[in-house]
Amino acid sequence: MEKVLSKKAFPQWVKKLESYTMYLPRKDGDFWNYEVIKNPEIIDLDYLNTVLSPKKIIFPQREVLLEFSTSNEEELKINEVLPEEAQSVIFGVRPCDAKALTLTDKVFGGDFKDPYYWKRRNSTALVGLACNTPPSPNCFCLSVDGSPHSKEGLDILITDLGDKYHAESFTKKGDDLLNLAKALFKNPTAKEKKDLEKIQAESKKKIQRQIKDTKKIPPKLKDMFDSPFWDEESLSCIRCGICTYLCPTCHCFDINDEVTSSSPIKGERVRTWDNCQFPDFTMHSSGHNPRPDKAARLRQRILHKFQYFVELYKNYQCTGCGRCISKCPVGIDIIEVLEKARDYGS
Amino acid sequence: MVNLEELKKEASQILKEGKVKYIIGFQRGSNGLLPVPAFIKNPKDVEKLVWDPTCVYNLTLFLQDEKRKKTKEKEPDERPVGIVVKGCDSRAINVLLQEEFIKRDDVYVLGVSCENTGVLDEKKLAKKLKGKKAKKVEFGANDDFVITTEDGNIKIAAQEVLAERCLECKAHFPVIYDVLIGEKTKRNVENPFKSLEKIESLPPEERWKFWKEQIEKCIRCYACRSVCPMCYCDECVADTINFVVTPDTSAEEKAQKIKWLEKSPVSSENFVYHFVRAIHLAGRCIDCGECERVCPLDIPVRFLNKKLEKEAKELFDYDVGFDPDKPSLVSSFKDDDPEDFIR
Amino acid sequence: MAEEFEPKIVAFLCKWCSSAGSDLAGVSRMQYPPNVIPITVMCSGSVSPLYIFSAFNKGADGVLVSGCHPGDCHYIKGNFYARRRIALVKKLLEYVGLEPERFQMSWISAAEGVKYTKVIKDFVQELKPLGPQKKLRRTQ
Amino acid sequence: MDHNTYIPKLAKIIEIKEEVGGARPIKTFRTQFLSTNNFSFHSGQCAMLSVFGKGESIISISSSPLLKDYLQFSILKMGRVTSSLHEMQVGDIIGIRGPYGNSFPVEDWKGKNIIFIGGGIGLAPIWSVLNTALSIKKDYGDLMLIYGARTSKDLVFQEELEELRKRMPVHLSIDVEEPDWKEFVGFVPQNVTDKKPSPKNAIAITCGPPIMIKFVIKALEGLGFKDEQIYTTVENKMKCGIGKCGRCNIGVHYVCKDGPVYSWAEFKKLPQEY
Repeated sequence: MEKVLSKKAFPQWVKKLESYTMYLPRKDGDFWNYEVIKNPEIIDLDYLNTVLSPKKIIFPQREVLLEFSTSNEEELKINEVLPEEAQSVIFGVRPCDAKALTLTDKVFGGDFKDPYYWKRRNSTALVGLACNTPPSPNCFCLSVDGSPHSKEGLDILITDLGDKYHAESFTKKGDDLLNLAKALFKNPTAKEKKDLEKIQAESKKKIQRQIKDTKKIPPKLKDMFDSPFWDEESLSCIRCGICTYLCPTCHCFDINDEVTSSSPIKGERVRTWDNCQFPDFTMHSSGHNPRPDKAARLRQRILHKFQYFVELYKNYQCTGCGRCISKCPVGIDIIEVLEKARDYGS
Repeated sequence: MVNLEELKKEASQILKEGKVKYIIGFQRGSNGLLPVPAFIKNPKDVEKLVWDPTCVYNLTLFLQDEKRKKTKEKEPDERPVGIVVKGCDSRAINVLLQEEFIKRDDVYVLGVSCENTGVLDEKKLAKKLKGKKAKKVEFGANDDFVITTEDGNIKIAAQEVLAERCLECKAHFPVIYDVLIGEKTKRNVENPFKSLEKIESLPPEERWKFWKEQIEKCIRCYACRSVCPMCYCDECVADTINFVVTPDTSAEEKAQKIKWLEKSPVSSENFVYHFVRAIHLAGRCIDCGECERVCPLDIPVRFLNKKLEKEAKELFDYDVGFDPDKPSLVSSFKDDDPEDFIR
Repeated sequence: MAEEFEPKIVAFLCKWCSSAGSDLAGVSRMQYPPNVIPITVMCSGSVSPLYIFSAFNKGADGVLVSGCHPGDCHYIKGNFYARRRIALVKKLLEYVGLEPERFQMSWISAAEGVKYTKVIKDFVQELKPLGPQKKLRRTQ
Repeated sequence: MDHNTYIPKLAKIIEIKEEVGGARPIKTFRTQFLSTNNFSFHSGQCAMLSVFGKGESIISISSSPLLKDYLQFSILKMGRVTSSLHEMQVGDIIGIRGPYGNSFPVEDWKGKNIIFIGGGIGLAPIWSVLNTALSIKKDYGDLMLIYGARTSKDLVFQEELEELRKRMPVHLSIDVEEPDWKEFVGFVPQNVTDKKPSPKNAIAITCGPPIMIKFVIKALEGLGFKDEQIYTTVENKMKCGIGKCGRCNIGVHYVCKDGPVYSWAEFKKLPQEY
């Protein structure tokens, strides 16, 4: 379904969707973050990319898996805690972040479907915003099979046409959202369709960063496991978790028991994000650590994204959002690391 | 004015003479305005060294890696590491010496004076430039920065785009060095704790609201810990395995280790982490401001450290990082330390 | 009618003075409120700030650190170190907006059973109007 | 999405046997599910055990899948969870989820001779497949066990091993000499070389500390075993057990899901990061 909505009517549309929990990027100091919309009057879609991607809504950093307790009779009880199935809409999802969710879908799908993830995922509609101008100077989606107006993973893609939005729905979830405010939407004219094409073509040209010959990287990395390259590249790494926590595709997690009472025992089993850059991530109880240093951990991060994931799911585990580059405390640049690896020894 | 060529010459010479095993400095990166750390072994590569207002990093952080590496080597190279430091960074060296984390012979300090200015706050600059992209930032002749943008050069008074900590810096020049590049320019800082006033003057409940909002944002990426040259503990209460495990560590030891805080990034747990970080840096934080710069969520963590720096000064007349031979803040006391708060 | 709020106080008492002082109060059958969870430590100087943060994290409404009077420390200087450290912790907690009344330090000797009961009584009285400490407490 | 694999089933400990004392104690636990048992598994698979309030730990199942009465786990006291398991009593409740991972291709091995090679607690995962092979012994050729530990006190399943001698050759070893020890003294790989099992129509399964596995494989290669004839099981830190939490991977393989059982032919192709 392809429609056009005047910008002024945007808040009205949002108002019509009141039965949904709605998220929109909101400015907080110098950065943007997704928040629940409280007042639809003061919303707009003019924003840079958020610090954390919508991953944090679908796969929250903290999630209770189950509760456990012993009653007075010392009987142990466990209680499954699934997220509430609240119908939600996330507005303004950048195409790279939407694509990232199609990648975490692969991880949380497969033989064991992750019920916590899918409860949220299935009840959430993603309304994307095409990047007419790149929201970050480090955007490089074109190099990893993405595009600033890709529809992958989205239910609706909105494109800013100046005084109006072009909105295209690709799924039933998307159609439902448009149908709730039918009167506000018009069919696009031939000129508007042409404008859209023009904007899309131009948006690609505005992306400043790229990886050349990305395809050559996975086979090259396969032979670089034992290379001293990783020692050199990781010299300035400080072992923080920014690159992976901010990554829209990173999905690693930890499971811990949080006890609120020790006698009688009462508590929750909680899943939290975890991070392959932390030393204790892979450390065995014995103290043995298969990835003992930052070189091994940087290698894991790069290989996971550009070799292992490619072998497993035929996709890069990177959508080119540029967060890890922009926020790395010491300027480690994944584009540079990959290009150096591609050319290493040749 | 600091002469970069002088720095390069010195660096090249000590490498050629074999005086140092390598030099940690700044070089241009592949992305953005900020440089990246350089680890230079070959005298030829000293050409890569840069010095400009974007050299924000406190490179003394990398002395931790050096030390860890050295303890693993059977026959370590005992030569010092050359390291480029600013005034604040040099105070970190003093603290590391004071705590005997390093020895004086472990480092060859290439001190660079910030003279009348300091380093850049990228965010302040971005606001000033209103969307224009800076390509290069250099020290100007009149305590200003020269910014190269797409449409030519702009001069901005350094004061307007300096990092907050530079505005409150007590010594713009290295206080310990083997070579000093630039001059020991004295500048009077009226109130080195001025930036704290805004929060301090809030009523307690407002202050609580402010900090709760900030600390709640924390995603526990631990970048503030990782970037800190003083956070060199092998064990940290914040980690799931919060101590060094060897094959000899017994199961009991591991099982009985207290889990001081949960991994969940909720207010109560985040506060424990940030309190521990702050208190552990009391009398040790040299205010390089790196913790705050790297925070992806813009949590003003520096204000926690700065507050304790202020209290150390006011209650105990303690200055951090000026004298490596002085006992540290919390391993010393005076008979007349204030005790009006004690019953 | 709602029951009156009874604050929970975690008290770190040094073994040589304050803990002995509390024992004296006990064996002398002095009356004082039962709100204290005493934890005997070897010296007030051995109280890590982490213990204090942890006590608040685990739900203490108030925390007390108590040691020997200056000059009386069994380890000569332990309480002097404590004095400095606790001052900093107190400033930090107040800075983020915790009520100053919630964290206290005292000097109580082995002979000061009476002082111990007074410190506790006063502490409880000051905590009551504040209500439960929810700011730093782990949500349950 | 009918089944939530993160929710463990509750099980009661019905028997605890102290296998090894001292500083590195091992206990064997037998457990029964509180509700009906529809837990079916294959030899080599693991289960995620819960001590509620302490957390979870992945443990290989050491009983044979042919035994339906109980599940058996032999557990070395190592960290937080295993320490509290060691404190538990008969009647206490734990959680079990799984089974996870792949298993030994026992069907493919029918008619072959099998050599089981274990070190220390590494006998536990082997014990399941050994007992399966033993209970349908007619389907297999000659069976042999080579097993060693640091000292004679560190050997697990001591009573069972004595019983086992009646049915198959059992070669034990300890690392350093002890009075009254009549069998091999030295490391397990040396014992393998010493006992010279024939590679003809044979499969060798080895499990133990990483360093032992490495040298056992060398010893087997020295005896003429081909890569496809050697099997091993690997362990890594795990949290989810289902290939999602991201920490146990060796290259593209998640040990919890794609392992823990590997032929040396497969395993040697993976990056050596374990």
